[in-house]
Amino acid sequence: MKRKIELYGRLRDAGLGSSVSVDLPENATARQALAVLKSAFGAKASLLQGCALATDEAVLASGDALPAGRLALLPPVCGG
Amino acid sequence: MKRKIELYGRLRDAGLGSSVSVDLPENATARQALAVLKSAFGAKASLLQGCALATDEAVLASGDALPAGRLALLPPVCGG
Amino acid sequence: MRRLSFVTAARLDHAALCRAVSSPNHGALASFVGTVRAVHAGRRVKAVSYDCFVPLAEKELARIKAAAERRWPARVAVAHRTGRLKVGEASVAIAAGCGHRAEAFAACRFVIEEIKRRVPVWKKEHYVSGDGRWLAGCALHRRRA
Amino acid sequence: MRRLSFVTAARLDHAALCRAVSSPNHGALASFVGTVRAVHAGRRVKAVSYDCFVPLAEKELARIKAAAERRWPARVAVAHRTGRLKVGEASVAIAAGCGHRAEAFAACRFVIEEIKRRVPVWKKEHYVSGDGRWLAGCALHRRRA
Repeated sequence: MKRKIELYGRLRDAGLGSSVSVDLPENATARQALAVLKSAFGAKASLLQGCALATDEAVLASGDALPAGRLALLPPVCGG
Repeated sequence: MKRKIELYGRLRDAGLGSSVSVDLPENATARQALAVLKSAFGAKASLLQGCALATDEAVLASGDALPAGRLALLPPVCGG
Repeated sequence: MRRLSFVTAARLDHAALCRAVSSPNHGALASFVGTVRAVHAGRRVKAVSYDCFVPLAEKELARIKAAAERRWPARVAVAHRTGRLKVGEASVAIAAGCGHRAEAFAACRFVIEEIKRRVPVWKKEHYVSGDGRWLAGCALHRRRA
Repeated sequence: MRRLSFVTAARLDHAALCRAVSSPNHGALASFVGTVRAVHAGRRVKAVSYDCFVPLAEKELARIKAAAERRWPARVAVAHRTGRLKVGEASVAIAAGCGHRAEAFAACRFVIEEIKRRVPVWKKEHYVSGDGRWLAGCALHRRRA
Protein backbone atom coordinates (compact mmCIF):
# COMPACT_ATOMS: atom_id res chain seq x y z
CA MET A 1 0.00 0.00 0.00
CA LYS A 2 1.07 3.58 -0.70
CA ARG A 3 1.90 5.68 2.34
CA LYS A 4 2.74 9.36 2.35
CA ILE A 5 5.66 10.26 4.61
CA GLU A 6 6.15 13.92 5.55
CA LEU A 7 9.70 15.26 5.55
CA TYR A 8 11.12 17.80 8.01
CA GLY A 9 14.28 19.78 8.69
CA ARG A 10 17.28 18.88 6.54
CA LEU A 11 15.16 16.26 4.71
CA ARG A 12 13.34 19.07 2.95
CA ASP A 13 16.60 19.82 1.11
CA ALA A 14 16.84 16.32 -0.40
CA GLY A 15 15.08 17.48 -3.56
CA LEU A 16 12.03 15.36 -2.76
CA GLY A 17 9.73 18.17 -1.63
CA SER A 18 7.91 18.15 1.71
CA SER A 19 6.79 14.52 1.52
CA VAL A 20 7.46 11.24 -0.29
CA SER A 21 5.04 8.53 -1.24
CA VAL A 22 6.38 5.00 -0.75
CA ASP A 23 4.97 1.52 -1.38
CA LEU A 24 4.95 -0.50 1.85
CA PRO A 25 3.81 -4.05 2.71
CA GLU A 26 0.67 -4.38 4.82
CA ASN A 27 1.56 -4.06 8.55
CA ALA A 28 5.03 -2.80 7.75
CA THR A 29 7.15 -1.87 10.75
CA ALA A 30 9.03 1.41 11.15
CA ARG A 31 12.26 -0.50 10.41
CA GLN A 32 10.87 -1.82 7.11
CA ALA A 33 9.61 1.62 6.18
CA LEU A 34 13.02 3.15 6.84
CA ALA A 35 14.64 0.58 4.52
CA VAL A 36 12.19 1.50 1.75
CA LEU A 37 12.82 5.23 2.40
CA LYS A 38 16.54 4.61 2.08
CA SER A 39 16.02 3.46 -1.51
CA ALA A 40 13.70 6.40 -2.19
CA PHE A 41 16.41 8.81 -1.03
CA GLY A 42 19.00 7.15 -3.32
CA ALA A 43 22.22 9.18 -3.32
CA LYS A 44 20.83 11.30 -0.43
CA ALA A 45 20.30 8.26 1.84
CA SER A 46 22.92 9.53 4.32
CA LEU A 47 20.40 12.23 5.30
CA LEU A 48 18.43 9.44 7.02
CA GLN A 49 21.09 8.90 9.68
CA GLY A 50 19.59 9.45 13.10
CA CYS A 51 16.07 9.90 11.67
CA ALA A 52 12.97 8.40 13.27
CA LEU A 53 9.45 7.81 12.05
CA ALA A 54 6.64 9.36 14.04
CA THR A 55 2.91 9.84 14.07
CA ASP A 56 1.33 13.06 15.23
CA GLU A 57 1.15 11.43 18.69
CA ALA A 58 4.53 9.79 19.22
CA VAL A 59 7.87 8.66 17.86
CA LEU A 60 7.81 5.02 16.71
CA ALA A 61 10.23 2.33 17.85
CA SER A 62 11.78 0.37 14.99
CA GLY A 63 9.65 -2.72 15.69
CA ASP A 64 6.35 -0.79 15.82
CA ALA A 65 3.87 -1.38 13.02
CA LEU A 66 2.99 1.84 11.18
CA PRO A 67 -0.40 3.01 12.43
CA ALA A 68 -2.99 4.78 10.25
CA GLY A 69 -2.87 8.58 10.08
CA ARG A 70 -0.06 11.04 9.51
CA LEU A 71 3.48 9.73 9.28
CA ALA A 72 6.56 11.90 9.42
CA LEU A 73 10.27 11.25 9.05
CA LEU A 74 12.10 13.33 11.67
CA PRO A 75 15.83 14.16 11.71
CA PRO A 76 17.63 14.78 15.00
CA VAL A 77 15.94 17.75 16.66
CA CYS A 78 17.42 21.07 17.73
CA GLY A 79 14.66 23.28 19.01
CA GLY A 80 14.85 25.91 21.69
CA MET B 1 30.76 63.26 70.43
CA LYS B 2 27.11 62.76 69.47
CA ARG B 3 26.44 60.46 66.52
CA LYS B 4 23.09 59.77 64.93
CA ILE B 5 22.49 56.10 64.14
CA GLU B 6 19.68 55.24 61.73
CA LEU B 7 17.50 52.25 62.61
CA TYR B 8 16.04 49.76 60.14
CA GLY B 9 13.74 46.74 60.01
CA ARG B 10 12.66 45.37 63.38
CA LEU B 11 14.66 48.11 65.14
CA ARG B 12 12.04 50.60 64.04
CA ASP B 13 9.62 48.87 66.41
CA ALA B 14 11.81 49.46 69.49
CA GLY B 15 9.96 52.64 70.33
CA LEU B 16 13.01 54.77 69.53
CA GLY B 17 11.83 56.11 66.17
CA SER B 18 13.86 55.86 62.99
CA SER B 19 17.17 56.88 64.58
CA VAL B 20 18.94 57.26 67.93
CA SER B 21 21.52 59.78 68.98
CA VAL B 22 24.31 58.36 71.15
CA ASP B 23 27.36 59.83 72.84
CA LEU B 24 30.53 58.11 71.62
CA PRO B 25 34.23 58.55 72.39
CA GLU B 26 36.40 60.07 69.64
CA ASN B 27 37.54 57.32 67.22
CA ALA B 28 35.08 54.84 68.68
CA THR B 29 35.02 51.43 67.02
CA ALA B 30 31.88 49.67 65.82
CA ARG B 31 32.19 47.32 68.80
CA GLN B 32 32.23 50.26 71.24
CA ALA B 33 29.29 51.87 69.48
CA LEU B 34 27.28 48.63 69.72
CA ALA B 35 27.93 48.50 73.48
CA VAL B 36 26.62 52.06 73.86
CA LEU B 37 23.61 51.24 71.67
CA LYS B 38 22.86 48.25 73.90
CA SER B 39 22.37 50.61 76.84
CA ALA B 40 20.28 52.96 74.72
CA PHE B 41 17.96 50.08 73.80
CA GLY B 42 17.60 49.09 77.48
CA ALA B 43 14.92 46.39 77.81
CA LYS B 44 14.84 46.05 74.02
CA ALA B 45 18.57 45.24 73.78
CA SER B 46 17.83 41.71 72.54
CA LEU B 47 16.76 43.34 69.24
CA LEU B 48 20.44 44.05 68.64
CA GLN B 49 21.31 40.36 68.23
CA GLY B 50 22.84 39.80 64.82
CA CYS B 51 22.86 43.52 64.01
CA ALA B 52 25.76 45.27 62.28
CA LEU B 53 26.77 48.89 61.88
CA ALA B 54 27.19 50.19 58.37
CA THR B 55 27.90 53.33 56.41
CA ASP B 56 26.19 54.06 53.14
CA GLU B 57 29.16 52.32 51.48
CA ALA B 58 29.80 49.18 53.49
CA VAL B 59 29.14 47.10 56.58
CA LEU B 60 31.70 47.73 59.34
CA ALA B 61 33.76 45.05 61.08
CA SER B 62 33.67 45.27 64.86
CA GLY B 63 37.20 46.66 65.07
CA ASP B 64 36.62 49.37 62.44
CA ALA B 65 36.59 52.99 63.63
CA LEU B 66 33.33 54.75 62.82
CA PRO B 67 33.90 56.95 59.78
CA ALA B 68 32.20 60.30 59.19
CA GLY B 69 28.90 60.34 57.33
CA ARG B 70 25.72 58.30 57.66
CA LEU B 71 25.69 55.44 60.12
CA ALA B 72 23.01 52.78 60.27
CA LEU B 73 22.27 49.84 62.53
CA LEU B 74 21.17 46.91 60.37
CA PRO B 75 19.38 43.77 61.58
CA PRO B 76 19.80 40.47 59.73
CA VAL B 77 18.54 41.05 56.17
CA CYS B 78 15.79 39.24 54.29
CA GLY B 79 15.33 40.89 50.94
CA GLY B 80 14.26 39.31 47.69
CA MET C 1 -3.97 33.04 27.38
CA ARG C 2 -5.93 30.14 25.93
CA ARG C 3 -3.31 27.40 26.00
CA LEU C 4 -0.27 27.13 28.22
CA SER C 5 1.83 25.06 25.79
CA PHE C 6 1.82 25.73 22.08
CA VAL C 7 3.66 26.28 18.82
CA THR C 8 3.05 29.50 16.93
CA ALA C 9 4.20 31.40 13.88
CA ALA C 10 3.46 34.67 15.70
CA ARG C 11 5.88 36.69 17.80
CA LEU C 12 6.18 35.21 21.31
CA ASP C 13 4.65 37.16 24.19
CA HIS C 14 6.96 36.54 27.15
CA ALA C 15 4.97 38.79 29.46
CA ALA C 16 1.73 36.97 28.70
CA LEU C 17 3.33 33.62 29.57
CA CYS C 18 4.57 35.08 32.86
CA ARG C 19 1.11 36.42 33.69
CA ALA C 20 -0.46 33.09 32.77
CA VAL C 21 1.44 31.20 35.48
CA SER C 22 1.15 33.79 38.21
CA SER C 23 -0.77 32.99 41.38
CA PRO C 24 -1.17 34.54 44.83
CA ASN C 25 0.32 31.28 46.15
CA HIS C 26 3.59 31.81 44.31
CA GLY C 27 6.59 33.66 45.64
CA ALA C 28 8.80 32.95 42.62
CA LEU C 29 8.61 33.22 38.87
CA ALA C 30 11.53 31.97 36.77
CA SER C 31 11.45 32.49 33.05
CA PHE C 32 13.61 31.78 30.04
CA VAL C 33 13.67 33.20 26.54
CA GLY C 34 15.81 31.78 23.74
CA THR C 35 16.74 34.28 21.02
CA VAL C 36 18.46 34.21 17.65
CA ARG C 37 22.15 35.15 17.97
CA ALA C 38 24.08 37.28 15.50
CA VAL C 39 27.04 34.91 15.54
CA HIS C 40 27.04 31.15 15.89
CA ALA C 41 30.02 28.81 15.63
CA GLY C 42 32.03 31.65 14.13
CA ARG C 43 29.51 32.42 11.35
CA ARG C 44 27.60 35.70 11.06
CA VAL C 45 23.92 34.85 11.19
CA LYS C 46 21.23 36.90 9.43
CA ALA C 47 18.20 34.80 10.35
CA VAL C 48 17.16 31.34 11.50
CA SER C 49 14.27 29.32 10.06
CA TYR C 50 12.48 27.04 12.51
CA ASP C 51 10.80 24.03 10.93
CA CYS C 52 8.42 22.02 13.11
CA PHE C 53 6.18 18.94 12.99
CA VAL C 54 3.48 20.88 14.77
CA PRO C 55 0.99 18.25 16.02
CA LEU C 56 3.68 16.14 17.69
CA ALA C 57 5.59 19.21 18.89
CA GLU C 58 2.50 20.53 20.68
CA LYS C 59 1.91 17.14 22.29
CA GLU C 60 5.52 16.97 23.43
CA LEU C 61 5.34 20.50 24.86
CA ALA C 62 2.18 19.52 26.76
CA ARG C 63 3.92 16.38 28.07
CA ILE C 64 6.96 18.37 29.19
CA LYS C 65 4.76 20.92 30.94
CA ALA C 66 2.84 18.10 32.68
CA ALA C 67 6.09 16.36 33.69
CA ALA C 68 7.45 19.58 35.20
CA GLU C 69 4.20 20.18 37.08
CA ARG C 70 4.25 16.62 38.45
CA ARG C 71 7.85 16.95 39.57
CA TRP C 72 7.61 20.42 41.15
CA PRO C 73 4.65 22.32 42.66
CA ALA C 74 4.80 24.62 39.65
CA ARG C 75 2.62 26.20 37.02
CA VAL C 76 4.37 26.19 33.66
CA ALA C 77 3.72 27.94 30.35
CA VAL C 78 5.78 27.32 27.23
CA ALA C 79 5.64 28.48 23.62
CA HIS C 80 7.86 27.68 20.64
CA ARG C 81 7.98 29.78 17.53
CA THR C 82 8.18 28.59 13.92
CA GLY C 83 9.14 30.31 10.67
CA ARG C 84 11.96 32.64 9.76
CA LEU C 85 13.27 34.73 12.69
CA LYS C 86 15.67 37.64 12.58
CA VAL C 87 18.55 38.14 15.00
CA GLY C 88 17.23 39.03 18.46
CA GLU C 89 13.80 37.49 17.95
CA ALA C 90 12.58 34.94 20.50
CA SER C 91 12.34 31.31 19.41
CA VAL C 92 11.17 29.87 22.71
CA ALA C 93 9.73 31.31 25.92
CA ILE C 94 9.10 29.52 29.20
CA ALA C 95 7.64 30.70 32.50
CA ALA C 96 7.49 28.70 35.73
CA GLY C 97 5.66 30.01 38.78
CA CYS C 98 6.24 28.28 42.13
CA GLY C 99 6.08 28.81 45.85
CA HIS C 100 9.85 29.05 46.10
CA ARG C 101 12.74 30.03 43.86
CA ALA C 102 14.70 26.77 43.77
CA GLU C 103 11.69 24.96 42.33
CA ALA C 104 10.91 27.74 39.88
CA PHE C 105 14.46 27.70 38.48
CA ALA C 106 14.55 23.89 38.35
CA ALA C 107 11.21 23.62 36.56
CA CYS C 108 12.14 26.31 34.04
CA ARG C 109 15.52 24.72 33.32
CA PHE C 110 13.94 21.26 32.98
CA VAL C 111 11.53 22.52 30.34
CA ILE C 112 14.21 24.01 28.08
CA GLU C 113 16.43 20.93 28.40
CA GLU C 114 13.55 18.63 27.51
CA ILE C 115 12.57 20.81 24.55
CA LYS C 116 16.05 20.42 23.12
CA ARG C 117 15.93 16.65 23.54
CA ARG C 118 12.49 15.75 22.33
CA VAL C 119 10.41 18.42 20.61
CA PRO C 120 10.40 18.01 16.80
CA VAL C 121 11.84 21.37 15.78
CA TRP C 122 14.75 22.04 13.41
CA LYS C 123 16.83 25.17 12.84
CA LYS C 124 18.32 26.30 9.56
CA GLU C 125 20.77 29.16 9.96
CA HIS C 126 20.97 31.73 7.18
CA TYR C 127 24.34 33.44 7.05
CA VAL C 128 25.24 36.98 6.08
CA SER C 129 27.45 35.41 3.41
CA GLY C 130 24.32 34.09 1.66
CA ASP C 131 24.48 30.36 2.38
CA GLY C 132 22.64 28.39 5.04
CA ARG C 133 22.84 25.21 7.08
CA TRP C 134 20.55 22.91 9.03
CA LEU C 135 21.99 22.40 12.50
CA ALA C 136 22.83 19.02 13.96
CA GLY C 137 20.68 17.82 16.84
CA CYS C 138 19.42 15.05 19.10
CA ALA C 139 18.09 11.84 17.55
CA LEU C 140 14.52 11.05 18.64
CA HIS C 141 13.52 7.80 20.32
CA ARG C 142 10.20 6.35 21.30
CA ARG C 143 9.29 7.22 24.86
CA ARG C 144 7.06 5.26 27.16
CA ALA C 145 4.05 7.35 28.11
CA MET D 1 16.41 52.17 31.36
CA ARG D 2 18.81 54.56 33.03
CA ARG D 3 20.36 52.31 35.64
CA LEU D 4 20.66 48.54 35.60
CA SER D 5 20.69 48.07 39.39
CA PHE D 6 18.45 50.07 41.66
CA VAL D 7 15.98 50.29 44.52
CA THR D 8 12.60 51.86 43.86
CA ALA D 9 9.28 52.56 45.51
CA ALA D 10 7.57 52.22 42.12
CA ARG D 11 6.09 49.07 40.62
CA LEU D 12 8.83 46.91 39.07
CA ASP D 13 8.93 46.65 35.28
CA HIS D 14 10.11 43.11 34.55
CA ALA D 15 9.83 43.56 30.77
CA ALA D 16 12.00 46.69 30.85
CA LEU D 17 14.72 44.84 32.76
CA CYS D 18 14.61 42.03 30.19
CA ARG D 19 14.89 44.50 27.31
CA ALA D 20 17.75 46.31 29.05
CA VAL D 21 19.99 43.23 29.01
CA SER D 22 19.12 42.02 25.53
CA SER D 23 21.81 41.92 22.86
CA PRO D 24 22.18 40.42 19.39
CA ASN D 25 25.06 38.42 20.85
CA HIS D 26 22.81 36.66 23.35
CA GLY D 27 20.96 33.43 22.76
CA ALA D 28 19.55 33.19 26.28
CA LEU D 29 17.68 35.37 28.73
CA ALA D 30 16.92 34.03 32.21
CA SER D 31 14.83 36.10 34.54
CA PHE D 32 13.43 35.91 38.04
CA VAL D 33 10.64 37.76 39.80
CA GLY D 34 9.94 37.43 43.50
CA THR D 35 6.35 38.15 44.53
CA VAL D 36 4.38 38.53 47.74
CA ARG D 37 2.64 35.26 48.66
CA ALA D 38 -0.85 34.99 50.14
CA VAL D 39 0.29 32.44 52.71
CA HIS D 40 3.63 32.23 54.49
CA ALA D 41 4.59 29.83 57.27
CA GLY D 42 0.92 28.97 57.71
CA ARG D 43 -0.20 32.61 58.14
CA ARG D 44 -2.55 34.39 55.73
CA VAL D 45 -0.69 37.43 54.44
CA LYS D 46 -2.41 40.64 53.38
CA ALA D 47 0.67 42.69 52.49
CA VAL D 48 4.41 42.91 53.07
CA SER D 49 6.33 46.10 53.89
CA TYR D 50 9.90 46.28 52.57
CA ASP D 51 12.22 48.50 54.56
CA CYS D 52 15.59 49.32 53.02
CA PHE D 53 18.80 51.22 53.77
CA VAL D 54 18.76 52.57 50.23
CA PRO D 55 22.28 53.97 49.63
CA LEU D 56 24.00 50.79 50.79
CA ALA D 57 21.39 48.56 49.13
CA GLU D 58 22.01 50.21 45.77
CA LYS D 59 25.75 49.81 46.17
CA GLU D 60 25.34 46.15 47.08
CA LEU D 61 23.07 45.57 44.09
CA ALA D 62 25.68 47.19 41.83
CA ARG D 63 28.39 44.99 43.38
CA ILE D 64 26.32 41.85 42.89
CA LYS D 65 25.62 42.79 39.27
CA ALA D 66 29.34 43.43 38.69
CA ALA D 67 30.30 40.13 40.36
CA ALA D 68 27.87 38.20 38.16
CA GLU D 69 29.17 39.94 35.04
CA ARG D 70 32.76 39.13 36.01
CA ARG D 71 31.94 35.49 36.64
CA TRP D 72 29.79 34.88 33.55
CA PRO D 73 29.74 36.57 30.13
CA ALA D 74 26.41 38.09 31.09
CA ARG D 75 24.54 41.36 31.13
CA VAL D 76 22.52 41.70 34.32
CA ALA D 77 19.75 44.04 35.44
CA VAL D 78 18.25 43.97 38.92
CA ALA D 79 15.70 46.05 40.80
CA HIS D 80 14.36 45.78 44.35
CA ARG D 81 11.17 47.36 45.50
CA THR D 82 10.48 49.15 48.79
CA GLY D 83 7.30 50.09 50.59
CA ARG D 84 4.07 48.23 51.26
CA LEU D 85 3.26 45.58 48.65
CA LYS D 86 0.03 43.64 48.23
CA VAL D 87 -0.16 39.91 47.54
CA GLY D 88 1.05 39.16 44.00
CA GLU D 89 3.14 42.34 43.66
CA ALA D 90 6.79 41.94 42.67
CA SER D 91 9.43 42.70 45.30
CA VAL D 92 12.48 41.89 43.19
CA ALA D 93 13.14 41.40 39.48
CA ILE D 94 16.31 40.14 37.83
CA ALA D 95 17.22 39.60 34.18
CA ALA D 96 20.42 37.97 32.89
CA GLY D 97 21.23 37.87 29.19
CA CYS D 98 24.02 35.57 27.99
CA GLY D 99 25.30 33.69 24.99
CA HIS D 100 24.09 30.39 26.39
CA ARG D 101 21.39 29.18 28.74
CA ALA D 102 23.51 27.55 31.44
CA GLU D 103 25.29 30.85 32.11
CA ALA D 104 22.07 32.84 32.01
CA PHE D 105 20.42 30.61 34.61
CA ALA D 106 23.55 30.57 36.78
CA ALA D 107 23.96 34.34 36.71
CA CYS D 108 20.28 34.95 37.49
CA ARG D 109 20.30 32.48 40.37
CA PHE D 110 23.53 33.94 41.76
CA VAL D 111 21.99 37.41 41.89
CA ILE D 112 18.92 36.39 43.89
CA GLU D 113 21.00 34.31 46.32
CA GLU D 114 23.40 37.20 46.90
CA ILE D 115 20.52 39.63 47.39
CA LYS D 116 19.16 37.47 50.19
CA ARG D 117 22.58 37.31 51.86
CA ARG D 118 23.81 40.85 51.67
CA VAL D 119 21.40 43.56 50.53
CA PRO D 120 20.03 45.63 53.45
CA VAL D 121 16.31 44.98 53.01
CA TRP D 122 13.82 43.82 55.64
CA LYS D 123 10.33 42.42 55.30
CA LYS D 124 7.45 42.93 57.68
CA GLU D 125 4.50 40.67 56.96
CA HIS D 126 1.02 42.04 57.65
CA TYR D 127 -1.48 39.29 58.35
CA VAL D 128 -5.18 39.09 57.54
CA SER D 129 -5.71 38.66 61.29
CA GLY D 130 -4.43 42.21 61.82
CA ASP D 131 -1.03 41.64 63.40
CA GLY D 132 2.38 41.76 61.74
CA ARG D 133 5.90 40.45 62.07
CA TRP D 134 9.42 41.32 60.91
CA LEU D 135 10.96 38.22 59.33
CA ALA D 136 14.21 36.67 60.48
CA GLY D 137 17.16 36.97 58.14
CA CYS D 138 20.88 36.77 57.46
CA ALA D 139 23.29 38.70 59.69
CA LEU D 140 25.49 41.10 57.73
CA HIS D 141 29.28 41.00 57.83
CA ARG D 142 31.94 43.25 56.41
CA ARG D 143 33.08 42.11 52.99
CA ARG D 144 36.42 42.75 51.45
CA ALA D 145 35.99 44.76 48.26
